[in-house]
Amino acid sequence: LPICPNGSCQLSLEELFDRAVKLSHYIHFLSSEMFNEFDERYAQGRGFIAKAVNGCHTASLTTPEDKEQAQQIHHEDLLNLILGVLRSWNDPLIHLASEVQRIKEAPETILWKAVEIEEQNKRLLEGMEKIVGRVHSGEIGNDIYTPWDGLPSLQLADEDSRLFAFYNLLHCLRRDSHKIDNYLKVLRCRLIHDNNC
Amino acid sequence: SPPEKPTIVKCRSPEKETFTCWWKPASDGGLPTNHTLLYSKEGEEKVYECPDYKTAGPHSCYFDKKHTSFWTIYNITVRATNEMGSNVSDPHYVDVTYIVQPDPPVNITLELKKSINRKPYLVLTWSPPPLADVRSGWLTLEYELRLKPEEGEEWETIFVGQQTQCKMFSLNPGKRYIVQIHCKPDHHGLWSEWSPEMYIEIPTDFKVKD
Amino acid sequence: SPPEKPTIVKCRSPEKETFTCWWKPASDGGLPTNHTLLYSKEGEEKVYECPDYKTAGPHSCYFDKKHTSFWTIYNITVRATNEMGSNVSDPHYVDVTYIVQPDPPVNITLELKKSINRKPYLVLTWSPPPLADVRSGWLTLEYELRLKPEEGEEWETIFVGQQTQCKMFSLNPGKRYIVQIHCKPDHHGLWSEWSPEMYIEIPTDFKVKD
Repeated sequence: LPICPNGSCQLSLEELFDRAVKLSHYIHFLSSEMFNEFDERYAQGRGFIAKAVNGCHTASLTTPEDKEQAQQIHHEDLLNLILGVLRSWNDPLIHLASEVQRIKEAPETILWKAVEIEEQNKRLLEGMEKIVGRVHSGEIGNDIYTPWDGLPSLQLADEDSRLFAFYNLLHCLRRDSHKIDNYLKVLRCRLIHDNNC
Repeated sequence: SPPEKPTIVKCRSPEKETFTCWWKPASDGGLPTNHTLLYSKEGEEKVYECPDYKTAGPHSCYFDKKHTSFWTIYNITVRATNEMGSNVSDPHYVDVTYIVQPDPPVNITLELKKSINRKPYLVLTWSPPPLADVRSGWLTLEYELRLKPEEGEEWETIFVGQQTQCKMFSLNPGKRYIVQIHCKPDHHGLWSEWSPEMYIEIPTDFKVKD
Repeated sequence: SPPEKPTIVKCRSPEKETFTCWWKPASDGGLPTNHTLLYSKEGEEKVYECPDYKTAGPHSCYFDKKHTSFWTIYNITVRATNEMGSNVSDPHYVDVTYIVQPDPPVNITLELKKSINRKPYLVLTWSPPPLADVRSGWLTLEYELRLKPEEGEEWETIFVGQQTQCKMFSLNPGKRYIVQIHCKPDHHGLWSEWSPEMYIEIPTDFKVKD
């Protein structure tokens, strides 16, 4: 049960990390399924993968790309990076949830996932701000953020271009949500389990 | 006289997204008494009032998604007030993750089969409650089943982890069994109610559908 | 004649830190032919050559940690060249995140125990494959086990998530079972091979070590 020393209750850092990891795992699970469903239904044979190279709006954020980098980066910097990536997805997820409704015969499962991911992403952001507040010695860095200007491309008249814009956004969401999930699992093992998960 | 202090009975969340608390009024001192549910969140001074007294019926407060956070612990009290004064309940601490109580499993099937050595065994299958199924991976459920001969006293309970099927071998031919299943979130949370009772009769000598 | 264009067969990473690609040469036009693997990485114009043709055997290219990046798309081609000319394979797009196939779990133990109601159950424990660094959290593995009566046809498969132990209840006394386990990274990647077969006999009435 929650720890309530002399009436002031507080969730432990371990508890906060366990919930954050469970949520990041779930968000990536949904993002992955949504990408696969879209890919199977709308992208077969269109060669989108070759064009999707280097198309993510968060590409400018230097994030760890292998185990060594993920282990060497200071945990406060990695936490700020996670916050930055999450914030950078707030805006596109709001529009994704509404624009997906306009895709021809968009299956209910894609629509539902877009809304669910948007909600859970906000929830994970709330949790990460709480974790950073606990872990951070200094002020919470609000500066890491990359703007998204992809809305017009989701509304293009030409179907192929519009579908590619969706494909690219879902491809990037799958990639970034996987990064966040992986980094949180590394941080949990480092900060909570002394690298002995 | 002022009303006696009410008691917060319980708080429950069906799916880790919303939750509801119920309280029990005490004696109202013979005067019209109204109740106010107040709460604060860990690490915040601000005190909020119940967002919705209606949805979950009398003496209840319903917290919708917007008002439900599972990153914090709620400190909840209920104040009873009449013209002579008021009285406040003891504080009730709520961590949403610990009060998740799912609905029972559904689509339960029982099928009698015969193993190669002709002994009968029972195959049970079931599905997670609809709400949890939609959120697989977010709400991971564990299951426990219980069965007993109809006229028997003692239930035999078997924990089956996250599986949604189970084989029961040691059954007595000629007996009629009652079977029920319930579920609970892994780690924290509470067991659901038991599913409705289901009956299966183990024939004394039965033919397997080939 | 110039060689026909080779085909990139597959790329695999055993522990989400390095990876290897294999290709299949096509007809060499009757002349000595050599192969060059070239790759470029997402966001870079530069084209690199395979860093190590040796470590993983013939017709292969091994990318060590220094040359392996995640969440980035490699565009890989193989060129076959003889004195008459050369031919290039179709491009093979790879993100190492999605091609991790671990080795099977190790140190599998099977132990028979008796529950309170005298029913036998089996406790299985295992360890992650040695190559896989699960301690740092960089790689998270999920496990699935299967078992069947020795003379039975149908495997019963049970997904156990990230646990490294499992209790099996529904076992048929007097039966000899075959048990195997395999693993996969969470989310993406491929199931490992199954672990070697292990056998366990469920005695008809057995005494538990008190």
